[in-house]
Parts: sequence; structure tokens; C-alpha cells
Amino acid sequence: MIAAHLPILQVVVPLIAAPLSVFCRRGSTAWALTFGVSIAALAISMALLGQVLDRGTLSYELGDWAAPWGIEYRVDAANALVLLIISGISTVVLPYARVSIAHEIEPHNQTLFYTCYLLCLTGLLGMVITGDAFNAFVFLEISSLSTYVLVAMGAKRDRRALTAAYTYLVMGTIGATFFVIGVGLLYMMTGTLNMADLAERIPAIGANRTLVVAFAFIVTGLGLKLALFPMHLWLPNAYAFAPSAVTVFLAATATKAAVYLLLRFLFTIFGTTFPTFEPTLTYLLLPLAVIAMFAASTVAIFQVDIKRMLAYSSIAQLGYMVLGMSFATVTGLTSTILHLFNHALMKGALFMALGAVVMRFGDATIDTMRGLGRVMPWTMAAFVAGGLSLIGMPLTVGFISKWYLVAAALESGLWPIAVLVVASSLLAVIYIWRVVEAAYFDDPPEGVTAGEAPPALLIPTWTLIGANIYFGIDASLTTRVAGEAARVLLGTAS
Amino acid sequence: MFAVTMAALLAAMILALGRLYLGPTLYDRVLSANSFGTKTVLLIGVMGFLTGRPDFLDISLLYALLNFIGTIAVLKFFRYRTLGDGVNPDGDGP
Amino acid sequence: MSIAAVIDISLLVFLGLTAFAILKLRALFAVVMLSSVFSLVSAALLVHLDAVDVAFTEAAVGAGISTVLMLATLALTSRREKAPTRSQALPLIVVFLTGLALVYGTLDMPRFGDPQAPIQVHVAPKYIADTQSEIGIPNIVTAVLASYRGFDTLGEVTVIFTAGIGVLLLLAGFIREPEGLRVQTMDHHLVLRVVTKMLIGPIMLFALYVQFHGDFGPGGGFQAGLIFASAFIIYALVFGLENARKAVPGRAVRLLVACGVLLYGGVGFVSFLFGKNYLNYSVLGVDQVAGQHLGILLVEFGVGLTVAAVMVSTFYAFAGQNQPISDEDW
Amino acid sequence: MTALVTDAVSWAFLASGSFLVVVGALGLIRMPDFYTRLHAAGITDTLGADLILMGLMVQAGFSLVTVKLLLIGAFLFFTSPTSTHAIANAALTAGLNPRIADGAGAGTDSAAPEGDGK
Amino acid sequence: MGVDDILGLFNYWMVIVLMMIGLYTVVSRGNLVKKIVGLNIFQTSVFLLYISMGKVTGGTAPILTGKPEVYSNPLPHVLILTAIVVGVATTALGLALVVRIKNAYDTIEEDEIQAADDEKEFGDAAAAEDGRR
Repeated sequence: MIAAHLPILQVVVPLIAAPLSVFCRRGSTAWALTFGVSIAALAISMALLGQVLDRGTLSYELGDWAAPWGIEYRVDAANALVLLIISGISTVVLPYARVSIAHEIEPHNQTLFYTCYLLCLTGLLGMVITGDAFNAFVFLEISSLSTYVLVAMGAKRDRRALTAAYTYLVMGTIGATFFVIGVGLLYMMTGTLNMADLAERIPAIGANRTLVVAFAFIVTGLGLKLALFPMHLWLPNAYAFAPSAVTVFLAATATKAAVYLLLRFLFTIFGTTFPTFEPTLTYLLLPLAVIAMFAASTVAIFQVDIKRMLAYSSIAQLGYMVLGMSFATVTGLTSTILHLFNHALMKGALFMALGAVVMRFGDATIDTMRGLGRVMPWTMAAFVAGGLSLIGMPLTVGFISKWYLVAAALESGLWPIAVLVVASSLLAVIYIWRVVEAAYFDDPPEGVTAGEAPPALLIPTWTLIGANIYFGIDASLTTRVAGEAARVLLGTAS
Repeated sequence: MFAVTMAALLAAMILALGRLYLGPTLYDRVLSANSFGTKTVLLIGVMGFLTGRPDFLDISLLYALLNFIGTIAVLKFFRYRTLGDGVNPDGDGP
Repeated sequence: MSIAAVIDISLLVFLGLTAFAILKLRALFAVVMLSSVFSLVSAALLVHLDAVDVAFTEAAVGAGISTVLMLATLALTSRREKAPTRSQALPLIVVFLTGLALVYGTLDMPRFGDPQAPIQVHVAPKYIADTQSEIGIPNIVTAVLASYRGFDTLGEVTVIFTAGIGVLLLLAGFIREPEGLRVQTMDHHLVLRVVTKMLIGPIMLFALYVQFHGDFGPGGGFQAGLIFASAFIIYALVFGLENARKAVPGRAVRLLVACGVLLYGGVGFVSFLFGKNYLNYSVLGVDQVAGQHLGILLVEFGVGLTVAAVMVSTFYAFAGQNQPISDEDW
Repeated sequence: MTALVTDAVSWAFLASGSFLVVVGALGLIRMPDFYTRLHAAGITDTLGADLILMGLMVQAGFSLVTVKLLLIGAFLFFTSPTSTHAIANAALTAGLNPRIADGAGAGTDSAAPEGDGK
Repeated sequence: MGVDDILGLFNYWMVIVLMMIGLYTVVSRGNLVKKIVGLNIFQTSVFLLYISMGKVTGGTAPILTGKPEVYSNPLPHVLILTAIVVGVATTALGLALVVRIKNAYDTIEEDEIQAADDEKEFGDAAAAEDGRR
């Protein structure tokens, strides 16, 4: 009986747990509730992935009202994978967060912090799983509002977290409102909000100026939400000044959900036959992605604060995803969806390692990292492993996504793009090497005794690194799901 | 007939808005915002009758009740510089 | 040019004037007053566009909550805005291009009020035709809000819950008792105290009327919650925050915020027990219509509870700041 | 026949009510000093509103709508004078003195705390 | 573009003008409270776009009166009731952040905050906010 209600349980379990956590007296009980719910969400998303792989697209009508009238949940290979990423990362982050948050947040705020964390998890899961355009906006807002508060919680360590949260709020709300205008114009021309229904009715209307403007507004709105190159100004400060555990969770999941939503709108709702689909992808998204890869990587090289450096590297990695998407081929989409998964593992591990450094020294600038190879050997080893994966060394997940991206570029005959992808990986080598050199070849400032991070931080970091390497070697599961998702999105499903 | 009343109310609202924009002292602004609210109560009431669905008077009933909250909040804001129970920094009690 | 068109255009011009004045005026206090006027006029326009529930909500928000919150913020920050120093060229270009794109988009739109527009033909007719038979309440907006698209409203309650928790997280740590002399403000305003004491009763009664009348006329959980919270805000303004805290302690409000969302989510879970999909109210009653009635009533009550609790706790958080204000800000 | 009478009566109420509202608004603009504007605003709040509501009540006859109109009238009857009183009290305690003679009076508009001109 | 076309679309054009005034206030002004008010105007005008989409000439409010009548479309009203809640939530959070920024920086003007940050950037790095309290 439960198996039939899995899609709604995925969102409602964390949603109900959020108000329940307000009743918890101490932070630790709130953490226990959050961790239990996160494990349940992971189990549900695994079961959903299983059901999708053998039964194809699932559909769940809320309140038993038929599709275009009521709200409908549609789960296919694409969002099943993203659901797995979000709940998986959340389950790994929580044991890490218990120690890191106890260190960085005032005790009386911790209970409500976990409530906000649960709401962010609910928003992300709800946004990814829904099959209704306006419902996606509502859950997009739930995740955004809780993210603004989570980022602002970093104010105990550095007051700039407040201005970072404020800028993120203003730009995020403008992005969300652009998205609503786009959905409104779509609704005006088709009369329906259900994504599958939209996908049928839009081609029927043909070339229509209102639909073209709706397309532009949705792409701009979601571009702002996923920090596409010219609209990325809010991301570096938000990731740098947020509490470490929050940065880990956001870097690994928040922008991924926005990338998924963009994929869903571009490929399922508008479809490749939409008049402005081809020109936008080749003349707008492709160049922006390439600029993002190079500009963000070069800026990352000159950053003092390592967290900001990794934030800029995230913008570059998002450029890879958008690049894969802009080829509009099965391999291109597979590389994008693969990179969603792999990037979550890479960035999660890197930011966790940095969180351990921040917990020990208060900040993570380049001179704090000096001589860290000896002071915190395990943490730095994890950082190096994550860095290698970011560069795309063989035997790591980074290599798999780079491989598919280059393959997609060559397949579409754009060999200069393939060269650019490899070139930008070299930039990644430079900014990773900068940290490695400071950590292993400089001696630590005097008076700094060897003091490894507590196991509660190390174990989750090394699980992510382990996953990095495992999925680097045996990538059959991820590539199969990503390939299936790409085919579903392109409508050439089996 | 309702249209005539509508026109009169709209004209009155324009004049009230003028005073709100020109108002030299802040109390002029508070006064014009308050009278603007009362006129909206009447406008929505007459509009309900104009469109033949008079049972929308709940909204004007709402405004009749809540309109003076804004006024009280503004006055407390200027008199005591806080909406809570804060003490006046320069200590001149009420 | 019928009367309706004249009213439409004049109210829209009104809004344009107010918005332009808000942009130009640098006195923050006047901007707050103008923004409350802006919501007044937009409520009137919404009534004229037949959106009665939305006008009700806009009026309750504009008159009650947003003015008071902005004033509470102004009480803690400076009153004048500095002249803009950066060049205004780039924002102007960006805004102008967006506006141009939107106008370009309107060219193929169905004309205003066109009965054959796609949205009047595709999904909406079923709501208008089947509400009486399937759900049995006159107010179609409440029927669609609570039942057909009930999950959207659960998302809405979660959004207002997030805002409540967020404001508590951000400001709760900064609430402090006013140091030194405890000034009982507004205690000499005899007229105000008498009238407020007289009006709080009817305001709360009106809130309950709006809550349970939501099925038949304009109204519903969200509007009722706002009006209920306005009654408490008026009491706190006139009789002092301390008495308001004695009446409704902050801790209790914080728990009430959670109860509303739990009630709404819980109603959904009940339909699991009967094997139906989430938020299917037909199982609650003896037949479908009775079940829908009960479901909508419970759900609207959950919304009202959460909204009232969030607004009261937000007002406590803002009004309880008591930051000493340096004079040059003033 | 009675329909004609009620229409005529309600039309009379509405016309006088709206005339008074416009007069009040004009007064709000033309009056020289804050306190005189209080009087002008008072006209619209009290008589202007009541006449228009009376006109609507006559039009609505004996129904729930008339009860609502009575309630609106009652609440306006309580809230308008209170807010006018509150504004006047606040203005007076803040030092805005009414202008006694033409130009000779001490507290003209300028004396009050500057109401944030543009 | 016949007269009825212009008349038919005038409502939308006025709403677009409102949207752009709101967006301009958010983008160009430096005062944090003014930005929130601008955001409010921008969102309210999007609500007006949705509602004026649903209006049918000669239609009445979507509340059944038993008599056969033309009703305006109820769906945009439902969407906007949710969107107004989102607007209120964003305003409340934005204002709470403005209050916290005022506590931390003692100003709510963007350029003054930027100056304080730059000066601190090159000054000592840490000095967390509660050092000030």
C-alpha cells in the first residue's frame, strides 16, 4: 500500500517533520528527527528510482483529481536521479552538520536551524518532483526563503553573511518573479498549468510572440536561480559566508534543482521544435557557458578565501552543465545529468574538508592553509582527492563527466569546444595546486600543533571521497540512469 | 447614479493623493492617507452596487475596521520612536 | 468606452502615479504611507476585476501587516534615504529592455476580457461547472484553493511557516527588555484605549466570520488569520507590548505556528488511512460533498491558525527590538 | 411606483453624499493650515460617508446587505473620530501650533518637525 | 493595431509600466528598505497581470449565485492568493535582514555598507558582529 504513495511521501515526510521539530526542546533532538527524516527520504528516493527504472514514468494525482484540473506528480528517470542526489547529500551532510553547527550557531538557535534545514530539503524535493508549473514556483520559493535564512545564520562568524543573504534574497526574488511571469504567459496562451499538458498544447499554437517572451523570461529567471554566468553575483558571497554545513548542502544540491528545472522546461515543455529553442541554445547558452568556464576559473585563481575560490569554481562547473545541455543531443544531456551527480559528490567533499579547517582555525584563507598537510593530514588528503576529482583525473567521477562532455562536443562536430573544455580543466589545476602547494610545501606558522578534525567531520568527508572514487571506477549505474533520463527528456524514450 | 458617485469618489481620491504628495508636515500625510482609506471604503461599496453584486461589502467592512491601525502605528512611531515599549532615549516621558 | 473601462484605466493611472511617487520620494516615512495607499488602490482595482478574494487578501495585507512591519523597521533604522550616488544609466537600460520585451509579448495575447481566450476554454470551465456537484460550496475560488489544488495551499502554508521561522531565527536573539525606566507608552491616550478596547471584540468576531464564511462569500483562512493578528497588533500598539505578551506569550505563539501546518498536513494523512491519494477529502464524510465540506473547513482553519500565529510572532520580534536610535538618524 | 420613489430618494442621498465628499477633498487641498484641514477631512469622514451609505441602504432595501452597510457605518462612526483625535493630539504634542491670525501666528507649518518634503 | 486592439491591451501595458517602475526601484536605489518596497510593487503588478488575464467582460466574481451567469476565471485568483503569501513572506524576511544589517553595520545604505566591508577587508579579518554588541 505504501509503495503506491511514494511520490507524495517523498515531499510530505520532511514537510510534516519541519513543524514537529519546532516542538523539540534541545538542538540534539531536532537533529535526531532531521537525520531520521533524511534517511527516510533517501530510502524513498531509492525505492522511487527502482520503480522508475522498471516501470517507466510514475504519475500520482493529488486529491484524486484528474491531471490538468488537480496537481499531478510525474516521476521519470531525470527527477528520480536528482531526488536521489538531494536526499543522499542531505543524509551525508547531517552527521557532519551536528558537530559543525554546534560550533558555528548560537545554542538557542539550533532547534529552529534544523527546522529551516528541513524546509529547505522539502522545497528542493518538492520543486524537483512536481509535475505542475505553478507548484514548482511555490516549492522553489520555500527552498529559496529557507536558504536565505540559512545563509544569514553565518552572521555569528562574519557579519558579511547578512549582506550576502540580503543580496541573494533580492536577486533570488527577481529570478523567481521572472519565472512566475513566464509561467503566467504560458498559462495565458494554453490555459493549463500541468507540464505534460503544456508539452502537448505548445507545439499546437506554433510561432507566437507571447510564447517566445515566456520562453525568454523562464530561461532568465531560472538562469538567475542557478547562477548562470552574467547573473552569478550573489553566489560567491552566499557560499563563502554561510555556515560550513549550509555551504556543503547548498553547493551540492540547490543549484542542481534549478538546473533540473531548466532542463525540464527546455526539453519537456518547450521541446526541441520550439522556434527559439535552437538559436537560444547555440547563440546564448553555449557562449555563456564557455565564458563562465573561463572567467569564473580565472577569478577563482586570485581568491584569498578558499571558500570563495570553490564558489567561483562551482560557477565554472555550472558552465559545464549548461554547455552539455546546449548540444541538445542524447550524449550532451547525459553529460549534463551525470555532472549533476558527480559535481554534488566533488563539491560536497571539498567544502566539507574546508569546513573542518574553518572549525579549527575560524577561517579558511590561503595563509591558514599553510602547512596544513602536516597539521591536519586526513582533512588535507580529502581536499586533495576532491581537487583531483574536480580537475577530472582518471579513476574519479570528474573524469567520467569530462569524458562524456568531450564526447558530446566531438559528436556535434564542435571540436574547438572540446579543446576549450580541456583547457579550462588546466585552469582548475592551477587553483587546486595553489592550495596543495601552500598545504604541503610551506611549514605551518609556529605554535600550531597537530590537531586533526574530529571523526564526526572526517567520516562523512571520506564517505563522499569514497563515493567519488567508487562511481569514478564503476560508473555503470549512474551512466545508465543518466542515459535513460536524457532519452526521456529528449522524448525519444524507449 | 452610481457612476456619478464613483466619479466623485475618484476625484476626491485624487485630491487626497495630491495632499499626500504635497503635505508639508508629516501629519498632513497621515491625515490624507487616513481619509484616502475612508474613501476606498465607500468606493468599494459603491463598486459592489455598480456591478450588481452587493454582497462584497466585506472588504469595505474590513477597511472600516483596519484602516486606523496604520494611523495609530504611524503616530506611535513618531511619538515614541518605537512600536514596542521602549523608553524614549532623551527621557521626556509622555 | 464603457464605465468599467474608465474605472479600470483611472485606477491603473492612480497606481502608476503612486508607484512613481514612491520611486521619487526620498523620505522613507512618506514611502511607507504611499505603499499602503498603493495596496489600497490595488485592492479596489482587484474588486473591479472580479477578484474578490484576492482584493480581500490584498486589503488585509496592505492595511494590517506590511505597513506596520515597515514602520517597525523604520523605527530601528534611519528615516531618510541618501541621494542615489551610482549612475542610473545601466539600471534604466536593463529595465527598459525588459519592459520592451514584455510589450512585444503582449502583441499576440488574447485581448483583455475576451471570453474565447484559451484560459476561459480549457481548464476553467470544469471548475465552474462541477464545483456545485463535486464539492458543493458556492465560492469556486475556495473550492479550487482548498480541494482541486489543495497541495498548492499546503505549499502556501509552508511558505508562511518558513517566513515565521526565519524571522524568529534572525531577530529572536536580539529581543531585549528596554533598559532603565519602563515607559508605559500610550497610557495617557484615554480615547484610544477606550475605542480600541471596544473594537478588538468586533475585529476578532469579524475574523471568525471571514474564516467560516469562506465557503459562501469572499474570505478564507489566510484573510481571517491576518485580521485576527491585526486585532492583537492593535492591542499591542495601544496597551503596550508587555501586556500583549502577558495575553499571548511568545513561546505559545511559536508552538501555534507549527500547529496550523501540522493540522493541514494531518488532514492529508487521514486520506491515506482510507487508501485514497493524499489530500482527498471525500473519505472524511459520509459522502463526497460532506467530506469535501469538512476537509475544506479543517484545512482553512489550519491556514488561519498558522497565518495568525506567524503575524503575531513577527510583530513581537520586530517591536521587541528596542534599539537605541542615534539622533542624527532621526 | 415605489421603485421610482426609492430610486429618487437614494439618488438624492448619493448625490448629496458625493457632493460633500468632493467638498471635503477640496477643503483638504485648499485649507491653509493643518488643523483647518482636519475639519475638511472630518466632513468626508462623517456626513459624506453616512449619506452615501444611507443612499446604498435605501437601494438595498431590507436584506443582509443593509446590515453590512449599517455595520460599516457604525465602525466608521467609531474609528474616524478616534483617528482624527489621535492625529490632532500627536500634532499638538509635537509642537505644531495652529495658525491663529493671518500670517502673525507663531506656529505655521514650518515650525513643525519637517514632514520630509521631497 | 485597431483602436479596440489598443484598448484591449491597454490594461496589460499599464501593468507592464508598473512592473518596470518596481524593477527600476529595486535595481537603481541603494537604500535597503526602498529596495523592499520596490520589490513589493514589482510583485503586486505581476499579480495584477494574472488577475486581468482572468477577467471576462460582463462576467462576475466566481461565486455561484444559482442564476446562470458568466463567471470570470477562478484559477488566476487561486494562484495569486498563493503568490501574495509568498510576497508577504519575502517582505517580512527582507525587513528582518535589514534590521540585522542595521545592528551590524549601523547603516542601511548599500554604498556605506560596501565601504565598511572594503575597509574591513584590508583591516583585521575577523571581528565578528557580536564583538560589537
